[in-house]
Amino acid sequence: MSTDYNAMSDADFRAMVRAFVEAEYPADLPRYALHRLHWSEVKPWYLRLSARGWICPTWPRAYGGMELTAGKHLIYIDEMERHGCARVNDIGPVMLGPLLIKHGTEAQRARFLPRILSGEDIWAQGYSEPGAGSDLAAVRCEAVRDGDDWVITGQKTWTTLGMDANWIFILARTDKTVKKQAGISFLLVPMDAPGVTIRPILNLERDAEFCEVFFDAVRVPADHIVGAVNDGWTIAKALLGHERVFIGAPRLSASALARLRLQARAGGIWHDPAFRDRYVTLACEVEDLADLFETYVDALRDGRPIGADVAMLKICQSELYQRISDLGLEIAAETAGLGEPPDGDIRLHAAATWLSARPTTIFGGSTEVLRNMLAKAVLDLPS
Amino acid sequence: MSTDYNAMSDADFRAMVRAFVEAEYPADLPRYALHRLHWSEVKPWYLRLSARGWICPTWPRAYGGMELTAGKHLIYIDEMERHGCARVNDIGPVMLGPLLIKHGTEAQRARFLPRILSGEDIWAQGYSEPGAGSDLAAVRCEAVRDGDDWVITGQKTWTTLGMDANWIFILARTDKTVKKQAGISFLLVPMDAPGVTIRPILNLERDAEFCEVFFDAVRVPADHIVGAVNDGWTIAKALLGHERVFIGAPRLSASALARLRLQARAGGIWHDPAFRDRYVTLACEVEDLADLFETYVDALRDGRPIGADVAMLKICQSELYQRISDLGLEIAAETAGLGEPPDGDIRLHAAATWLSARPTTIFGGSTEVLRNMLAKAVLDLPS
Amino acid sequence: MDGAMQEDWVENARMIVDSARAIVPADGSLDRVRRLRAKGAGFERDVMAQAGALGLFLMRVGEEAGGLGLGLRETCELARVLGGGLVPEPILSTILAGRLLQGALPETVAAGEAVMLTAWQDAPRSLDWQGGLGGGRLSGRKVAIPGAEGADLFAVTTAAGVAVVPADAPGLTVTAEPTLDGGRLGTVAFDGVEAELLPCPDIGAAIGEAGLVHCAYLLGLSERALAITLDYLRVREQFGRPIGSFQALQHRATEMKIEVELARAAIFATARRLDTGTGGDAARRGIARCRLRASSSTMRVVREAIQMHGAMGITDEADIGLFVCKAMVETGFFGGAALQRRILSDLLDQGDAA
Amino acid sequence: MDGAMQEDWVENARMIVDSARAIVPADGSLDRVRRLRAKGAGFERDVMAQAGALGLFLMRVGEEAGGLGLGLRETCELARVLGGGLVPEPILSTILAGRLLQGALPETVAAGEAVMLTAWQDAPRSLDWQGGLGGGRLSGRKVAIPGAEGADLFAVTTAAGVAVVPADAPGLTVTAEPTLDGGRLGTVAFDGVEAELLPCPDIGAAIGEAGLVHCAYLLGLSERALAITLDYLRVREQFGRPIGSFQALQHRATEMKIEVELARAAIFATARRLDTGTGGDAARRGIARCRLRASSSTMRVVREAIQMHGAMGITDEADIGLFVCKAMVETGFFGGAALQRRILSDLLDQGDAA
Repeated sequence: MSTDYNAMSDADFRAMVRAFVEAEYPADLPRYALHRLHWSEVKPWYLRLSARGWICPTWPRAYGGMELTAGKHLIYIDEMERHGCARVNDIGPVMLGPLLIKHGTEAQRARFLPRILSGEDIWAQGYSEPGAGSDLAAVRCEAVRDGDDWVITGQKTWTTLGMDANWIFILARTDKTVKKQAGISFLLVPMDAPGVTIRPILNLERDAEFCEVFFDAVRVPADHIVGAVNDGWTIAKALLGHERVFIGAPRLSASALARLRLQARAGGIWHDPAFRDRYVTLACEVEDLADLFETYVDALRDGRPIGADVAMLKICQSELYQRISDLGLEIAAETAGLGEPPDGDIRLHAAATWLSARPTTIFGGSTEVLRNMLAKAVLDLPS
Repeated sequence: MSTDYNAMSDADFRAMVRAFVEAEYPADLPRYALHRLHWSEVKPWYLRLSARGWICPTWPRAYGGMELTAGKHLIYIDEMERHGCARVNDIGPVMLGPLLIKHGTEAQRARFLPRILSGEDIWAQGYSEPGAGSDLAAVRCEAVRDGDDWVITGQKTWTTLGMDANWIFILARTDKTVKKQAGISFLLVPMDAPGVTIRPILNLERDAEFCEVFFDAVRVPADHIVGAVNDGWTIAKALLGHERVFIGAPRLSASALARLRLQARAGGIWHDPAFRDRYVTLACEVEDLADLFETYVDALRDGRPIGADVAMLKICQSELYQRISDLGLEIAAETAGLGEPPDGDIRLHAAATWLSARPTTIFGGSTEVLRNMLAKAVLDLPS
Repeated sequence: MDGAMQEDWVENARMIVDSARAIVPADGSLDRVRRLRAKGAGFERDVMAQAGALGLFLMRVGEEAGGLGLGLRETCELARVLGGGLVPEPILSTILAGRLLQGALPETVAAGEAVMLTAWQDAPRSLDWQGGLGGGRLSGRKVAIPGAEGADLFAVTTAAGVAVVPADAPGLTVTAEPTLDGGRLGTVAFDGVEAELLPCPDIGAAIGEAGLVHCAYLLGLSERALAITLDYLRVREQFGRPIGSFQALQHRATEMKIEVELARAAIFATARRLDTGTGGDAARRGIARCRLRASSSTMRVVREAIQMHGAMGITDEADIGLFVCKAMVETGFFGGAALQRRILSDLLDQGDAA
Repeated sequence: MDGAMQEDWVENARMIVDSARAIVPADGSLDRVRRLRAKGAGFERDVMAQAGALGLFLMRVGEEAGGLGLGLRETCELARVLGGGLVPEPILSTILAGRLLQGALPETVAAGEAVMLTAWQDAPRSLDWQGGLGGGRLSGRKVAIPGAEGADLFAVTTAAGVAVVPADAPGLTVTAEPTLDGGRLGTVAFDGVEAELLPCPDIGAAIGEAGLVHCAYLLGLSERALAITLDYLRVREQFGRPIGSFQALQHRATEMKIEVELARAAIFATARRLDTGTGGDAARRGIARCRLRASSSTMRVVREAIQMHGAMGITDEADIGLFVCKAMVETGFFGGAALQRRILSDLLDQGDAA
């Protein structure tokens, strides 16, 4: 069994993570990148984390994880962010691993977890479909039982970095006769299976960040299902634990604010009173958000349950991130639309920040869907 | 027949109105009042306008009005505003008169119009009911035919200055068996009829600005109906002509902005750059609104039809008025909540402006109802 | 902060809040608040006596000086309850006097037998508190003192310390103007008033803390205003549906909720930091931020509350109006939002490494 | 303004707009715009030639100088059509050159055979245009010139008049950076370039006018972006309903519409005032206001357009993305919003009686 990191003091743990990151983060990888990096770029960093046993901070130690408490995990994230480490292809460590640990069979765990730990398998997520962006349960991609196989036909989209993955997990409809949440199953599909096709989707900077994945009578063995048949919706919904808190972490807003400050200094308007009036308002909002975030982290630390109200964090963080980036774009004026960072400094690139802020109110539960949910589940307003 | 004012040049007409207002506006009446004045206060001014033949600027000359074109009417309004003339009890001149001219019988016109012109009759409006604020067609107040009378039972509310009126016009349900818009009639009721009771409603400054009017088996003769039985909804809806444009006039916002400027000067922050940054943004919005308003006034002048999109003006004006008043309240800081004007100068009274801005997004079609309407009628969005 | 300390303040706060329930009706009734409007000084001496009897005025007096030695978190929880009940008594002003005077807080005041209010503010739109001295005596004025006419004594801040003066001292004049909430906002003018000056090493910090505590009053106010509005949205029907079922209002209601939660989080996190040693510029920055958030979230909540109440929202008879008027009076205290942004702007380059 | 004049400009504008339809596909296709991205200077010389053939470059050249002598309203209507089609050609820059040079605009340029762009801006976030001179020659730089690499000639503003210089003049260097819309934003540097300076009495006014005309380009862009978004709201279904039936989106869509209508009204009213004699500070104020409104309404529209398109809004394949990127590039031209507010602040006490 690996080290019990939770036995360390917070300060010692932090110092250890920091020392590792500073020593091991590849010198040729970008820091504070605004875009997701591809596997070809970020692989060395994944492998170093993997070699250290640190690629899966939340998994139980029994399965090769660090088994960090929420408090320690926060420190881990903090230090990664502080150094500006690029985000790795983390769907396996963050999403599929915990899901298999909770809902998988022992055979599935034995087969898939080690390959996530080692970086042999890179996973992608297949939830959204062209007709169902906000309405995730409107799954149309179908899996039909044929002998010992599931035969999958349909389409997934908005699969982040899908082109880098060799496996994808999907929600597929396995019963069309029941209400839409009840007939969905959770399936594991190798990307190289016959009938799988990938089409990259270019974002506004014309980078291939997402892709569409097509399934044309793709066959997977029966044991590639996680959980019971038709129970996929429950599993998918329960997937996010800590993540529901961390998706609302103030770090994106805070770093956008830091970039705004640099940009204002570089543009010579840092001392402009009208700018400062706007800046301090945003700066306060970031700190307010950080304080609200902290109340949820405290709850995690204390093992208290996280309610539906945690969605407020994500709404707040994403909209604030956007408003900060709006001001950055505004003060950039004639240079706002440049395709490349001014002076090669990505931190001064208002357009990149602005664009990177856009998806945050759309993905991971759109602001509109979250507000609908809050109105009903938290404010108890009528339908 | 009275003077043909439309034959005058705009400049001459303006000079004439100005001279009259400056000479005749009673010295002891407040100027630039933010509150509605009661009949006991504003009566002398009503009577002077009446004596001059100017109390009904839009009525045909044949009925004792000025028959002003939209352009001339605008000048008339402009000059009243410029001097800060108090608004008189104008439901008769503005609403009932034009309605009787269009939909009334000759007998009704002969009976009621002269008494409006002379100030003998002061009218109030009875549309809203406790259960139906935004949903005007949900009329529950009932009128039942009994021999030669209508017998009215029910309640009206939000009747502005109802306590000053000796007559009220109401929408009453005369057929409960049809869809809600189709069974409504338009009735005229003397306030001193047996069974009419009034209860004043205090506003947040604890002034009696509105009242509730209760009808307990109130009898009015059959000829107190305007238009056909069950046709009241059509009449009431068509009531507003020019008013749909003028309710969105920038004057409330513009005068709030002027007061904000005075307040900023008095408070010593007029030269504060952060304040100015906010101020100029609002000032621009007032001018933008004025330009948009002007396009509708042009249409009125040219006799072009006014579409449903005119509601944009009212939304825009009322929300802008509120935002200006918000800034006024903010800069008032510790003095924001004072019940009386600082130094007795009503223009410096941020709280009064703020409170007077509140009803503008609620009455005359709430912002929410107008947005619903715009989305469908103008943007062609689906139900 | 270890678990034991955490528990301490939560338990202390619970006790304080429980005792404050004696002042704030459990059923949420606002009858007393309504009845008191435009009457006398705007508050009841009996209730001040009750607050004294509960020990509230000793909250911020150190244990070594015979007080309760409680922290800002506890005081904020108290203020939040008072705000939720729109309590008009100037309890927070007396707590500030206790914080300034410590052991010198007169026993009659601590017991609630005499009413002492703090007169600190030299001018509106400013946090200056050092004025009020001239030729060794009190002279000049102190402004923005709710309920000033009902005070028996004033604790007056000056550059040379805190003076305790009786309201009937020769040369002292109290004037007041009515406010929209039915209260009265006072100014105390001094024309060479004799007074003993008691030393106080951290008047500015104490006033800052009072500004933070007052944020919690606004928080309580806005939490309750939101709750009342949500209740209204659930029951009020238009077009045959409860208006709370309309998505546009639902989305705006979630925004009100978020505003209130941000204010709550900011206020209690800042109180914790101050309780656990944060001071100086960091404290000033935190307090200014809380004032900005508390005032903006309160005004946003009451603006939306009016709109969602429709015409009822602008009447005196609906309870929500009491919250609107109180918000108008109170959000601008402690200098107003523009001043907070200026303070924050001025602090931008302090402690800024780059 | 009498009826006849009113008719004149409307009729003129109609003709100009009709002719611009030759450049902007009637079916709204954005294929050419899409294809041109990241190719060469970012525009097609053929289209510039077409614009020249249509007489567009002579719009703001007086009739006495052989031009069309048209007003700002007509020019704004043209710009609006160009914006609606996201036309990448720097037609407005050449129109400005014509406005500056009048009869001295080279015939080859007027005819669209040679491309002349205006190089006026001394620095970003500024409206300074007087630079670029040193020792009687052109020296220094001019910035923010879209398509600069495709120019044959530049009209360069200086304190001493307007210089016409060929792009290949010795000492002249053009550099450019790619922009998100697929275009290129150029800087022209002068190292002692010889040039004849033509007098122009009102360079500042002409640049102000160009700023106003550019607002109309933004207007056309945002009108079309709104139309595309409304179309999407009508057809895109989620939860079994068109998303345009959701009230929260409906209310936000009305806000977009109001923004666009305010911009339209402000731009054409200001153009009318300038066409009918308004100048000086009043003109500067009006133009700054329009730039503020046009940039804020454009950005608001595209921000909401992205959100309402959901994930489609951040892809290269949806047309709305072309509008988003163009808005990012263009809204900050002519100094940006912060500069406009500063100009307006500085003008506050001018012509202010009190």
